[in-house]
Amino acid sequence: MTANYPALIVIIPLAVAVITPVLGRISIVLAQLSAAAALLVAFISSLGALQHALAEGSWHYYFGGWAPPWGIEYVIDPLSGGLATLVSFIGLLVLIYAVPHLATKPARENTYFYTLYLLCVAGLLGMVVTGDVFNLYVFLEISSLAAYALIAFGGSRATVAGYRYLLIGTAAACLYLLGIGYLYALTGSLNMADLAELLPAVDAPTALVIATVLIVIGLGIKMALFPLHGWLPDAYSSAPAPVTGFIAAVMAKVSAYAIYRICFFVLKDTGTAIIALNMVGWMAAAGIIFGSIMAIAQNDLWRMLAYSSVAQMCYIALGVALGNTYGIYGALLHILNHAVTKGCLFLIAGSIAWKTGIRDITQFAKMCRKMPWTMAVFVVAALSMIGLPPTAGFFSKMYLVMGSVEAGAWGYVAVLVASSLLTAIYFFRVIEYAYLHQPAQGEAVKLEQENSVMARRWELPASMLMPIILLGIGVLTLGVLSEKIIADVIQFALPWGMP
Amino acid sequence: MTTEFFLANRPLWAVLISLVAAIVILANDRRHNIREAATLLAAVGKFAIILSMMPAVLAGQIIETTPLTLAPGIALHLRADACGLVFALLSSFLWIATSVYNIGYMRALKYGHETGYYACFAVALSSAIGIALSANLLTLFIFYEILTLATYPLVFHARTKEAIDGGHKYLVYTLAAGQLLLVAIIWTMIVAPGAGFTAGGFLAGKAPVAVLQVLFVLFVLGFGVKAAVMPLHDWLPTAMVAPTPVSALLHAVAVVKAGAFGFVRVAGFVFGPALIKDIGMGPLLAWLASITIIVASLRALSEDGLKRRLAYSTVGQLSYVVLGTAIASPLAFLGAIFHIVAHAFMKITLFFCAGAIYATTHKENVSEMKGIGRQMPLTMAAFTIGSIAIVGTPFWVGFVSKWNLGFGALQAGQPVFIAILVLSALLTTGYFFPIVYTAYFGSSEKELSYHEAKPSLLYPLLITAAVSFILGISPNFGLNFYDLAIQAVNSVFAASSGLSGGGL
Amino acid sequence: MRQRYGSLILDTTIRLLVPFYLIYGVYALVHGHYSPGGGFQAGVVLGASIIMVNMVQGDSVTWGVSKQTAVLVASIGTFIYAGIGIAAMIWGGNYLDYGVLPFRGIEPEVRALGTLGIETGVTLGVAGTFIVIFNLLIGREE
Amino acid sequence: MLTTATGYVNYWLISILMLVGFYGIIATENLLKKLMALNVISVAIIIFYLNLGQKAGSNVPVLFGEELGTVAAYANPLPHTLMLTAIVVGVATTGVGLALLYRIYNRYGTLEETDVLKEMRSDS
Amino acid sequence: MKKVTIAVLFLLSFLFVFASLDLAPTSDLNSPPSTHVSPRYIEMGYKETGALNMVTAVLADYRGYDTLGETTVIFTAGLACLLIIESRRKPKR
Repeated sequence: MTANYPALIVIIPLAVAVITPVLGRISIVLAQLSAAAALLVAFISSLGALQHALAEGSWHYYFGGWAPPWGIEYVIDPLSGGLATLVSFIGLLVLIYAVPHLATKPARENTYFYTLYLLCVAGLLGMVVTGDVFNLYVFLEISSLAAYALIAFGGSRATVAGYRYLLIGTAAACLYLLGIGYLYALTGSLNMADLAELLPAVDAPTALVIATVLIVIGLGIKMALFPLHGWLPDAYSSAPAPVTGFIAAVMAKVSAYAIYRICFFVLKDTGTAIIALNMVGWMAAAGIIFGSIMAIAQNDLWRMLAYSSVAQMCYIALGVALGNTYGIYGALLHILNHAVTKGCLFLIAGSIAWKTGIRDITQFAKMCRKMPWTMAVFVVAALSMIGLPPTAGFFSKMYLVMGSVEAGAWGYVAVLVASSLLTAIYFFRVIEYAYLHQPAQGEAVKLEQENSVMARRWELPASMLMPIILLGIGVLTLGVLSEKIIADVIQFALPWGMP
Repeated sequence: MTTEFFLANRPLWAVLISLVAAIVILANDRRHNIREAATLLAAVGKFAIILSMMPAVLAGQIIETTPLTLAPGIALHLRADACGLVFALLSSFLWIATSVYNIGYMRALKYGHETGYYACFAVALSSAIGIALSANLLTLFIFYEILTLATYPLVFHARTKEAIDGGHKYLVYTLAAGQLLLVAIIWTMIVAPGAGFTAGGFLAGKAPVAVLQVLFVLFVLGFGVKAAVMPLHDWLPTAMVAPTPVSALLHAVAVVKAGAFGFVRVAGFVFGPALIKDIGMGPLLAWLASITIIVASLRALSEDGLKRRLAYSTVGQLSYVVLGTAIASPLAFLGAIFHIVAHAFMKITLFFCAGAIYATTHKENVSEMKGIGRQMPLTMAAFTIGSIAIVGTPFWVGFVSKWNLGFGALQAGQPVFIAILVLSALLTTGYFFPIVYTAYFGSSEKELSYHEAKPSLLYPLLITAAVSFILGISPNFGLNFYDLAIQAVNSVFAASSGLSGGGL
Repeated sequence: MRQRYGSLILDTTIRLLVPFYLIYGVYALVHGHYSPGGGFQAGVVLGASIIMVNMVQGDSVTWGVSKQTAVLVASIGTFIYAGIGIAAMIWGGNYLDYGVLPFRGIEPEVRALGTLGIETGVTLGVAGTFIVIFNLLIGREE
Repeated sequence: MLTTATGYVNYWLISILMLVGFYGIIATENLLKKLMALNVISVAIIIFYLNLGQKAGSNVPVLFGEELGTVAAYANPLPHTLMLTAIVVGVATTGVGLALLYRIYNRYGTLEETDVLKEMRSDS
Repeated sequence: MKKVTIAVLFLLSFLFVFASLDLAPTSDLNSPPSTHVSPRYIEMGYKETGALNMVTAVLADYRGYDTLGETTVIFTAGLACLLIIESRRKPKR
């Protein structure tokens, strides 16, 4: 089976997903276990594939044995392998987190939830490792459809949010499809590597610009690039906690990765990517400021985090737009860091709402007593979002600033600095409410009683606390090991021809 | 092998030991004695480790370790050189005194939340040592930011409205400065890839003058906040709402000195004295520092709160260090480095006294302290020693550094700064003398009985008072601060030939 | 339970037509190799015929496949597809490499058989899903 | 000129169809109509692809008998395959969209976007 | 709002018309899609996959993995509908 690692990454979650309704009929525990096992296999396969790719160069896997451009290939290079590892790992953690979260729902809904969740993970994994632009579209749709339903699972508000996301998301997918349609019309190929070879010879400037813009806008909507982020705050803030945790952590990142992949690996020699990236850069800079300011204005923790995501996704876009080595280091590192950090933060927000029913920051008084471990992790993750050492966020921001300085883009430097301070404002606000504010008089008594009961109890079920703490440790570890990650993985993920 | 490994990585252990202590402290939330024992052990251990490096450094060796790579070409590089060791020795030694004092003070005042307090204290010390021993800008920056974060909870520790506001202000100032510093550091990294601190500077000729000027301004802004250079000083008096040990060790020694030490590093080891002259930024900074010295002293005159008065005094005194680095002549540099030491001992004594008075009698304003010299004679004796020293009276420690600064100004051909020093000394007398006078000769309404502070508060302040006297007579006493400072200055100026005076 | 929509005419027509629909669905499936057709089309035809029966006869007709059964059919159908791919992997080929499957015959024929297998899976999957979606959208309770 | 027009008029019509779809998404208030407009876009794109697969004088890409003619004799099968997928995706999306609309209508009793949003904001 | 939309879309239509001139005209035998990749499907399709219907050959074999994705999309849609509509009738906690 070792020879099939690239396929296993996607196939096992997919196959287990489609059989989960049957397993769920037999026993819901069986469905849970098989889902976890599938994601574990995906994780191990990604690790194996990544290792292979690092040792022996990128790994091309031909489906059905047909060589590209006729067949579909999976390409495991350090970048896609690394991202697949990340997606499957976070997928696994969130799955574990979801189990107690869904315990009150009927078994059948649980089954459907796990099925769709696995499909969503499998779709994202497929997007990551594929080397074929049309295959990317198919998997984009799998993950999106699953995500619409999972978001709508959060209640009536979520249904509207999910529907709006469906409209925007499908339009985005259509734009992307049209974009690759143009590429197909110009070259006759759908394979990324083949396209990259054929496109420079194509003399069709207008059509190429249209294709690039369509692809970038299409995927830009999916990654919630400002000003195409309209769907995100509602969707993130009304979906069930595990779903938000997962899609906020990885879904937008995978689209960001796809933009990077297509701009730098497919369109790199055509010159149109540069135009598109310039556009993206300024959009991103505006988005960073907008997202941060909107986040400050929110009282609902979930919405605050959602707007923070808008800003942070723009960090990634900014790094990609810079297009120099440090910028891309920063962007790719930030994909990793933000996935872990924001996933962690949303899981924490979800746990708080699950345990106490509180979403409003102003009611967070004494939260540090109710959930000491969770809030400790929150602080670590918040520091990472702000970009303070030694957490992960610092290093990605450092590379972004380095890239901006190197490119002489002082506007970006100013934006990054301002954004750090704005981020600090809204995260320290939460921390102060949780740690420093005293509850109102009546509540204080009630709290004391609760505390005396809870002192003997673990704050959250272990399967909810464990993912949170693991991600929190991850935030610190990624910070300490950031150079190692760059030297071992990200360095090889740069497009060809770069230093 | 293992011994060698241990010895070679001593700078790392020096940093880590209090981090480990912080974890131990957090794990023993309800066991007070273990918690406090851990603090003390870590303090003594840290001091021992740093002390063990002193002979080697004095002999001209440099102990360095690179446990981790932070960015391509840049490691987490810890290095014990003479300049860093001065600061490291100083803060670790004073941490021992403060730990003892801490235990007494916190038990007397019952603030609550003490686990977090001790843990943050330990982390802050870790990062202070990290700053002292870091061998490149990025390492320094990381510890610098950790220091900011670790001291923020200490500022708002009392959790009153005032304390929280003070914390806010502190955070806003330091985080904003940190970002500017980050930009400056990254720019430096781009201009001179992979460079670590080099005695005499490494930036010369690497970039156009205009760029270097902007960089210098960014560095000044970045370090200036922690070093409380006016007009960036405003957080420091506000931060005095923190418990007194925090003010004593962090707001007189570790945090603010981290900023001042940053100036020393930037002036001596990034730009180099020659380059600062060439780009013409020295006088600018020197005048900024001078203005700070005078204005802060004037402000101190008008403050009634003892701690706030001390805070403004700190603002003024810190600018001596900045002034010394800005004048950038060998003797001025020596004065600057030694003033880090001198001011630390003097000011910690004064803060300890203020804290002891507060913990014993709950008085915090100067006007309330009539006759307190009769009530707490030993404490006030120590306070008097500190005051005399800080004014710059000959044969006390403050004199040594000011003397050097003055000669440094002459050496650089800028005698005008001597006038500043003299004026400042007069003003300092102006705001310390009334305190001493009130304490001994003021008549209070109530009859005061002998009521000395308890031993855990008293002994630390007596020791530091004694040290600030002894160092005045023999600046090399015990820890060889003066020799280390001279060695640091020699290394900086040996590299840049052609400057007046050369070495010492 | 909803009222069925049927009347005598509809009933009779359905009775006559449904067998042909079913046969046509299977034809579209197996003949997909030689002429326009294939799994999706077959699935849609099969699904539509059952939906039609459902619409006209109401739920009381025993072979109006229920939502739960349909989910299982869809699930199993899709799994057949994925499973054949995995089988190819087990026999040493790449994923979906039907050529290595242990059927007798020359490679194109083996591949054709594999293709038929996955088309069957597609048919079941599509038919099941259409029935599910239809049942849900008309709001029929269990 | 005429040949240009005949060669490109398909693209133009497709563009117009697609832009009509976009207009529908942006301009209509009714959520169901938006979904239908989405389908218009997807149909436009499907036709765009199929248009790419056309060859002058070619037949359907099915071998009748085992005789193979020239490549030019058969239409390009790849766009057909791709669009089969796209059609299915469109159907699937529409299905999910309808399911969501079904719930929205059950909950809020309207499908006009402004009304739904107003209700939703006041809904806890 | 509507007028702005119409104006923007009108401009876009010009862009699309302009861009279409870069593409090969409809039914061009020498267009890239007709000359790259697809000839193999037509020439070798039957020999390699045993399917006379080239669309089936591509669908189920050459690009069989896309079709797996497609089936999964449909399956996902079914389950999505189930989750969306079934969860309406959830028991109160």
